[in-house]
Amino acid sequence: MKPTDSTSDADTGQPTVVSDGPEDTFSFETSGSTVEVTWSDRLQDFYEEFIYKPGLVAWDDRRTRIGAVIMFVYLLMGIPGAWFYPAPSTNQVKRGLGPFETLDAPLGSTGSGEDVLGMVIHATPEMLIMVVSGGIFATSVAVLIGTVAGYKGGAVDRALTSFSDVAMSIPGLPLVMVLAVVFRPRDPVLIGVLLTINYWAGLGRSIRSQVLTLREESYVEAARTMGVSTPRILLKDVIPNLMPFVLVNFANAARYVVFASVGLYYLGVLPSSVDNWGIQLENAYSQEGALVGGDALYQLIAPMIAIMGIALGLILLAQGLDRVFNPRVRTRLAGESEATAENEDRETNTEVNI
Amino acid sequence: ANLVSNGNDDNESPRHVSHVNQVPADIQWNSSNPANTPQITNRVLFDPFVKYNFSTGKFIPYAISEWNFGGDTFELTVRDGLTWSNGDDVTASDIATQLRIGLYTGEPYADFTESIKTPDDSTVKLQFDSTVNEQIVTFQILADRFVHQKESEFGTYLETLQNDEQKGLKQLGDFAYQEPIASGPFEHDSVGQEQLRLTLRDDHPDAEKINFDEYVFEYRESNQQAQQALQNGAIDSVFSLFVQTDILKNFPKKVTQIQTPSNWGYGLYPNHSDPHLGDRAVRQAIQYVINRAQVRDNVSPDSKTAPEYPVGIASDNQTEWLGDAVDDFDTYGVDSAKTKQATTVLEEAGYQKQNGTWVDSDGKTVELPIMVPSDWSDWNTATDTVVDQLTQFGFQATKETRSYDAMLGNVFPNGNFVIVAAGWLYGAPQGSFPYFSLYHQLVKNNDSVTYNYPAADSSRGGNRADVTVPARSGSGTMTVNPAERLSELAGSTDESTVNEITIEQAWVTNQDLPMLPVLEKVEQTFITGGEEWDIPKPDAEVAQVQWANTWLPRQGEMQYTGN
Amino acid sequence: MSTDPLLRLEDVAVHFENEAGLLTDESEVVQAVDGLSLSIEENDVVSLVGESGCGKTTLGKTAIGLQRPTAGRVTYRGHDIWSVRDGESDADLSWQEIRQSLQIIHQDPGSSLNPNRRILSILSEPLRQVNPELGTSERRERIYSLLERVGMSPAQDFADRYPHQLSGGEQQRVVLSRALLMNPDVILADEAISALDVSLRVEMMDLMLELQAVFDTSYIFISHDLSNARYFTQHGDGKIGVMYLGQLAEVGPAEQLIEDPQHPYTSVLRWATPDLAAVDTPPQELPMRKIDVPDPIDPPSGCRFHTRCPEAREHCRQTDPKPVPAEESSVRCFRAQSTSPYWDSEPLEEND
Amino acid sequence: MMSISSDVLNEPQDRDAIIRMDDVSVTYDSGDSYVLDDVSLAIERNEIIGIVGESGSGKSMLASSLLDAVPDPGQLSGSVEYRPVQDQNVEVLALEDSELRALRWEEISMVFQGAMSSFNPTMKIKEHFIETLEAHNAPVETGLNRAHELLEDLYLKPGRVLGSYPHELSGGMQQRALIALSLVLEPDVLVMDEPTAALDLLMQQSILLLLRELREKYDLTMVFITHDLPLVASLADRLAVMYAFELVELGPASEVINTPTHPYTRALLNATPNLNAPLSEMRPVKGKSPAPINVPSGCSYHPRCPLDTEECRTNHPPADPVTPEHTAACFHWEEARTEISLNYAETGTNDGDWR
Amino acid sequence: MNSYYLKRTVRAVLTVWIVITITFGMIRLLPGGPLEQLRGKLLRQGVSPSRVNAMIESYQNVQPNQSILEQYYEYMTALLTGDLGQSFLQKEPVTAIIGDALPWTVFVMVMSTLLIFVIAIGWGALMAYWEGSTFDLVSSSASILFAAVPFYVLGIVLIIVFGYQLELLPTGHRLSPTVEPGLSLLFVLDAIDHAILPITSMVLTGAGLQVLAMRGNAIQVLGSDFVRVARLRGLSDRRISVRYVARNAILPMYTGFLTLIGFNLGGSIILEEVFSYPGIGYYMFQALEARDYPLMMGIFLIITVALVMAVYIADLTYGLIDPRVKSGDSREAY
Ligand SMILES: Nc1ncnc2c1ncn2[C@@H]1O[C@H](COP(=O)(O)OP(=O)(O)OP(=O)(O)O)[C@@H](O)[C@H]1O
Ligand SMILES: Nc1ncnc2c1ncn2[C@@H]1O[C@H](COP(=O)(O)OP(=O)(O)OP(=O)(O)O)[C@@H](O)[C@H]1O
Ligand SMILES: [Mg+2]
Ligand SMILES: [Mg+2]
Repeated sequence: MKPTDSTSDADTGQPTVVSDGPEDTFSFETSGSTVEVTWSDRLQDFYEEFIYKPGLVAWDDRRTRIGAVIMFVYLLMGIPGAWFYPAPSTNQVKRGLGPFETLDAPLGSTGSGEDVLGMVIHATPEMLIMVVSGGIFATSVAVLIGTVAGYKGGAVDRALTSFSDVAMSIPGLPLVMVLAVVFRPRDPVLIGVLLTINYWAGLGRSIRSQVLTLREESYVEAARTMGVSTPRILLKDVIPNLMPFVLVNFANAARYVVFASVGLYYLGVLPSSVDNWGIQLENAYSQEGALVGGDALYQLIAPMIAIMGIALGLILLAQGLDRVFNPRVRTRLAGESEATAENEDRETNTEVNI
Repeated sequence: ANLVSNGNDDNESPRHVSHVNQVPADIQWNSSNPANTPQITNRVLFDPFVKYNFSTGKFIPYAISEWNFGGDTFELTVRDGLTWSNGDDVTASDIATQLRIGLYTGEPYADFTESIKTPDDSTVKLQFDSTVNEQIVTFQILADRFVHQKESEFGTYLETLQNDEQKGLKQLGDFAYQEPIASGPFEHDSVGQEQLRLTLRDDHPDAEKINFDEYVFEYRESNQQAQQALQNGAIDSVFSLFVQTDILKNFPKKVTQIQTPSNWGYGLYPNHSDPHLGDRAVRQAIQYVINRAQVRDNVSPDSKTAPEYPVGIASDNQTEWLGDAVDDFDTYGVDSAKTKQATTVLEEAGYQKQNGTWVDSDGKTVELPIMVPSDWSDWNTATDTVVDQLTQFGFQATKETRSYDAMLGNVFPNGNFVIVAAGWLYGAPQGSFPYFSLYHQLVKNNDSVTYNYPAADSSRGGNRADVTVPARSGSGTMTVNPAERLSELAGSTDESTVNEITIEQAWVTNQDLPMLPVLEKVEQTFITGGEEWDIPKPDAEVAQVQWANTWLPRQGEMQYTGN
Repeated sequence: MSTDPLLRLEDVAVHFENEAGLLTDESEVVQAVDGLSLSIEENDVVSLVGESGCGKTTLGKTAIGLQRPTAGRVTYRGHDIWSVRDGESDADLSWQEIRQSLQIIHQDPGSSLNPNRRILSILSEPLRQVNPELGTSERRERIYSLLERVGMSPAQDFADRYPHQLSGGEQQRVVLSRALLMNPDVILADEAISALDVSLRVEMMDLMLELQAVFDTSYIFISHDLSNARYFTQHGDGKIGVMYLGQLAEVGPAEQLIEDPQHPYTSVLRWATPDLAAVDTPPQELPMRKIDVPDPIDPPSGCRFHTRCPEAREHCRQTDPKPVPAEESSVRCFRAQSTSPYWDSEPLEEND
Repeated sequence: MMSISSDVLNEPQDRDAIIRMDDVSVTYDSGDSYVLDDVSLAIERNEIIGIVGESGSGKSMLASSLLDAVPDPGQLSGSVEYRPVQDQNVEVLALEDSELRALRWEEISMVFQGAMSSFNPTMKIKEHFIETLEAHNAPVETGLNRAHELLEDLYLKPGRVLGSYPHELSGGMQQRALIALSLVLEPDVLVMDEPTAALDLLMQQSILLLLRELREKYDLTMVFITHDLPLVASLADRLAVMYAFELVELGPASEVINTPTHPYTRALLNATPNLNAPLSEMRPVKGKSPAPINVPSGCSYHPRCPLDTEECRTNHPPADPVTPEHTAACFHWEEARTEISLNYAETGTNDGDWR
Repeated sequence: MNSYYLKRTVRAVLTVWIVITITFGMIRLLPGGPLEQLRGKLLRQGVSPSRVNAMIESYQNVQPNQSILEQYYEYMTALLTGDLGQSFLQKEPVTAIIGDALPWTVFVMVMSTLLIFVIAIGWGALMAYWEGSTFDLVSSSASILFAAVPFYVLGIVLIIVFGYQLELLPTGHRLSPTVEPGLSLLFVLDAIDHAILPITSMVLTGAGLQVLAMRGNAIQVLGSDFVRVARLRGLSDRRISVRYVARNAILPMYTGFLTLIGFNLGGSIILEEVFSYPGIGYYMFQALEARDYPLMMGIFLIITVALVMAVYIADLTYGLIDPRVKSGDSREAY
């Protein structure tokens, strides 16, 4: 056995770890070619990794493709649409126009002369903001709590798990209604957050249990062995593996926000001073008598289609989003050299959360 | 209509099925208990003192067969032969008990009534502490009052009240009267979650005018459900239902709509302590800008009217009371947005338009968040229209919704609003007599709103101050004290004084706009006629009451004719 | 000072406590490792062989500080690593240094590489830890040169791949490279070659040994296959430890252990190692009285092997033999002691 | 791909085959990738034949073909004949569903790679036995008695094993329980696909020992598939070596081990760590085995072979008889014996005195 | 007592307690307390403010002058004796209102959830069996489509079509006016008649995603080794589909089923409002509007307990239905 030589380093108080030992016998520069990494390379890499390839994967799946197209339509409606299309106001057109009668109000008008299409379009931006903020809030809190609880274990885990237990045990919709009455939120970001105020809890629990398994994965252990800091392990080795699940649940949370917000607007629990499909529904239902007379049915149908469309888009997205960050799928689609180890695609279990 | 789709058909006896919008099982008939008091069923179960007829403007004697006004006394005579459903006679002391309880529970006549006596078995005599206007007394004591608190049931509460008012109020307030002893032609039979069944009493004086055995109230929660039930004949009548023009078209022919004035309607209460809405110029500008006819047409031209003059008098009575003076009054534009006038008024008051938005002299934007009960759809539509009209003119108007309960509980009492949608008239039938609505607008509204109108009662945040408005003659100004003038009216028995004060206060209202009238509601009562029921024409005088479907049977005007 | 070995395990025990199950109330204690001592020198190779579940992995992880022993000490250059970790030691070396000096290669190369990271990113991680001052370009240079060194060229191409785009052998090379980039003193290779195809195992072992010379590391090599352990240990000039139910049955240099097994269990393992040369020899009897390993929750009394040992006698059931150290080896069996009550004891009945 | 399909490797020794495979191929991707390429093989009655090859060389496909149970959407072609008694032929690939159902498990049964996943996790072991017996209309009582006996033969406690759920047993126990389950209907042939891959060596050897005993006791024919050549060497009567979806060498076990002829077999043996071989002589097999989509033309081993010639690159080598019972598919097998030396041949053939 | 059961039970009770405490505090944050509500009501009836004040001060149940801690203490002690207080709205004990309303909600929600799962399991399994067929494709699309419809939207559509247009089914309420509860066939039929539309709207919109989940599970099981081996063992297709595929595919859905019941109870608030179906959700909404604290708390509590119980039962029983899991393992609901 060789005598130790690094103890002397320790004695002099020098850091012993970065010893030059290996370089003496094996030079890292043997490859000869020097490698230059420029900023544009990095940008290029970023584009490839986070935009081009996920897009490619998403586009490859029929469901995701349709979902993306639908969501794109809503984006169009929400941004340029709401910008250019005249905002709905009473008596902007003739009262009680049927659908497809005039170009001024392609989908007809209400009994007080509001353009139905305008109402649908102008409800979109707020809805999109709500959906995104709700989705981000729910998933990010879930990820934060789930990963920390799962990874840290012990008392932290117990505390966080009890916390989410309690959060989960509070009936969601009634809670949200109470909060809506208290805060009378108008800001769509706030509404989105409020609606998902305890939606994250269930998600956090499943993320926690996934992290519990991930934490035992050899590559996480390897990272721990290398002395990588916990946040970095979570960020680099744990969370990326949760991404498929998180993305799917982002879409699910977003759909929940659509359903809940429209429902609460419909019931009049959320302040109806903004444009919302739920308010349109309520108006058609109780003011225009869409139920009994049947003349105003189109006023009911337009917002219904808007609601179902966005929900459909989100579900379809969710169906395929889990593949976006699956390296197997993306390499296959990017036409890179194929797997040599095992062949099967690991499909993440798309859990259903309503 | 009398046969229930999946009910038990052994029930051969003819019946009238009407609509109730409360869960029947939850209803209790003690009107001194604020929880779940009935809105309609009591009108069949109990006899009204008298009935106000809208087309004649007169009271029709009923349970009170005669009444005598004596300046500071008021004498009531109980109808002969009137009995309770347990067989007891309805006596003067039953009526007195009920009126005496009212002294404690804050009935309006409590303010001027000194004592209530029963000189004999059929006479009740109220003694006032001063003279009171006859109309006011009559409305306050007779209108909308029912024979419903039998002494044997309520006497003990009265006793407690007399000994310990607090305790009495609590006990009375907690008493849920579940199996009422009826004074009306129908008595309580059974009640459930879905329906209340009343059966005909043979010993009621008007029993022989009624040829059906049961009066049933079926619960329909929403307007839509009630509409549908009417449409498909599941119910025979609805006492009051907002039905939009389009839907009305689709109703079967046999369904008759009886319209009566509600003397009530959609208006806006400005908060007078708001820097902008406290400014008459802004209120006038708003009133100018609002196109009331357009609002009416957006909501439903059949069930709403646009009042001609923004004064505290119901449309139907405006010409009658204002007489020739009407020409001096400003309409503020019934069917147009008088933007020019609005602009002039505002600019004179130092406001100006910046980037299309009106700002005050300090550069602060005039913000008009109009609060409205969230589940009153017609008012929401009206507000939407108003908001758009105001926005087009350059006000920063928005709609804000609250549940009506929240408004009652929090918004109104605390004055937590800038401008709020609320009823600008007193309501039927009292609203027919201008005093009530003027008082409502200028001094003390019955929604307990704190709105700081200077002339208002202190309990509303005002200090019964004088109000200065341009003189009606066209030059100079006039300063009056609405609170004093109206109490003068209340104590006056002289018709010309009443007229003079009414016009004067209407003028103040018209000029200062303590509230902004927009619409007036037309009550829609529906009764099915056709082959089954023999009912009068919709515009028949006898039907011009609140509500025809509870009154016509007593008059023998609603007869069952066939299957 | 210099007498301290690189790593020393003193009387180490690792007990796992399982939560009570549905039907049982008491929690169970698995004695994965029990009262075991071992030391590893610089540039050493120590192989651990034994049946599945006998505690090889647990022992390995305890040695490199991934598993906290429930009893005993693990020292690194004479310092108790867990005291250092808890900040209770006055040694002038940090936990971070120890952590970086003791690395691991897992059995399944596929699962020890994060499927979501490219090879380049995976291999950058150790450099980030050890040489944080390196720039991106320098890091890449080092990675490329090491990849070429382990036989993966063109390095740039391989570095750009995801783990699933590599074959098992290549994956294991990446795992090895990752450990080596840490510049560790000890690498625990836990069944590092078992998942590879037979034909690749020798190649991998050769590579590991070759790089040992270059990088100056010791190996703890875990395998259930005696012939692999022999190949690796003999090349590395180290020792083989035979484990049985959390204890070391026998330790010794490869050649000696295989040629002259002292412990009956070592003989059993030898029997189990296929022998190409013995194709024609007729099959032997099972050299044990039972096939299945006893439950580590409730290990047998006395000598833990006595329930299966063909040579067991009554004495083995009652008394636990102490390890008998010899020159370079140590055996934990009465049969290695010429004087022992064992020799006078009755053989065990067939069914214990 | 050159097709010299007449190369029935063991034509000469076709004495009493219980199963004959002729030109059996399995394709995926609608015929684009062959994962079993024209394999012909005769399995003799009561023998243990070991089939050896690298991972992915098509061993499992061969096993599945025997029962016409290739996983979807694989296409199986060729002929598989089953001969329950001499001179009676059953063409397995032409059987009706019900006949196939009867053949499987009653005549030929199979133990899969990975016993852990072969049991229904929500059923006790006993139920597996019972349902198998019932499905084949076998008397349950006697069947269970047989199961008891089998389990005992396999050194298991029948009562405990039968009453357990699969997850309650260790890997080795599950594997043995599965073997017992496969024998409960008294089949003639037992096909085992890597039955011991997940176990440690001691357990593997123990099971092999038990299999040997079972063969004696129940007159079984066994097909034993593994990637671990040394493991089967002592168990099998004959060995077949697969490379790139084809059989490259077939012969009696001792001949294949002691005098391997195909360069691949020799390389494989040299790469295998061995207790007796001198360390310096172990050499890994160079290069990589081909994927099903791009198998090299000619001899598929030629890119890795030290002896390859032009001929190897273009022509597909036929199975050449080395001895009457030993064939190799190589043009240069004679050179191989001299050119590629074996690392253990010289050392003692009888080093087993430690036992 | 087994320690796991004990621990789990304590945790469930603790959770309920914490939720009660939190909701108790939170509900008191609501603007406009019940007394203000009542004040408004009285004032509207023309009662003079001084009398209103007098009445309110003497009003029972909630004493505004009591400190929140005292109120909390009283509420908790009352709760332990099963007393949820008096409703302001109804002048009835909260327990009576809940007792009257809960069975109807439970009926609708349990029926819906059951149907959702029955449909999901059957349909999803068939889709998995015929994976890739037209049937599978059409069913998948339909499932996704239905999942995109909020239940209340479908509810409205159903009301319009079957209630108002075709007049085949009632548009709301628990029962027809003439039918009173009792153990008669008429009652049962009428109750079902009224529950058809609410249940249908829950089931059709809720089943979609569950069908897809079942399909995924079943496909996974179908591809597993033990199914392949079972086929080789010659088991009948029926046995394989029931005992192997269905059993193993349903397992992961079991906890979801129980938690969905609890979850749906919370959702009843919108459903019952749309259908004017007086169950607990309906009363919850009424109570919220009227700031009827005791009623609100009571219903909140019931739904919470239902949720906690659902999860609790799921946790405790999962070990019984899946032999691989001992209760005590980390495998828990959610
Ligand atoms: N985290 C743990 N919790 C409880 N028991 C454990 C844990 N890790 C290991 N064990 C138990 O400790 C014993 C030894 O396990 P270990 O993994 O060290 O064995 P091994 O020799 O590496 O086996 P293998 O060859 O199968 O990898 C086993 O019985 C195992 O079940
Ligand atoms: N369902 C499938 N579709 C396409 N190719 C397949 C399929 N199943 C297996 N293959 C391919 O068939 C080839 C042979 O597979 P097989 O399972 O027979 O190999 P093996 O020799 O048993 O390998 P191992 O030792 O890993 O079990 C492999 O290249 C594999 O990739
Ligand atoms: Mg291990
Ligand atoms: Mg295989």
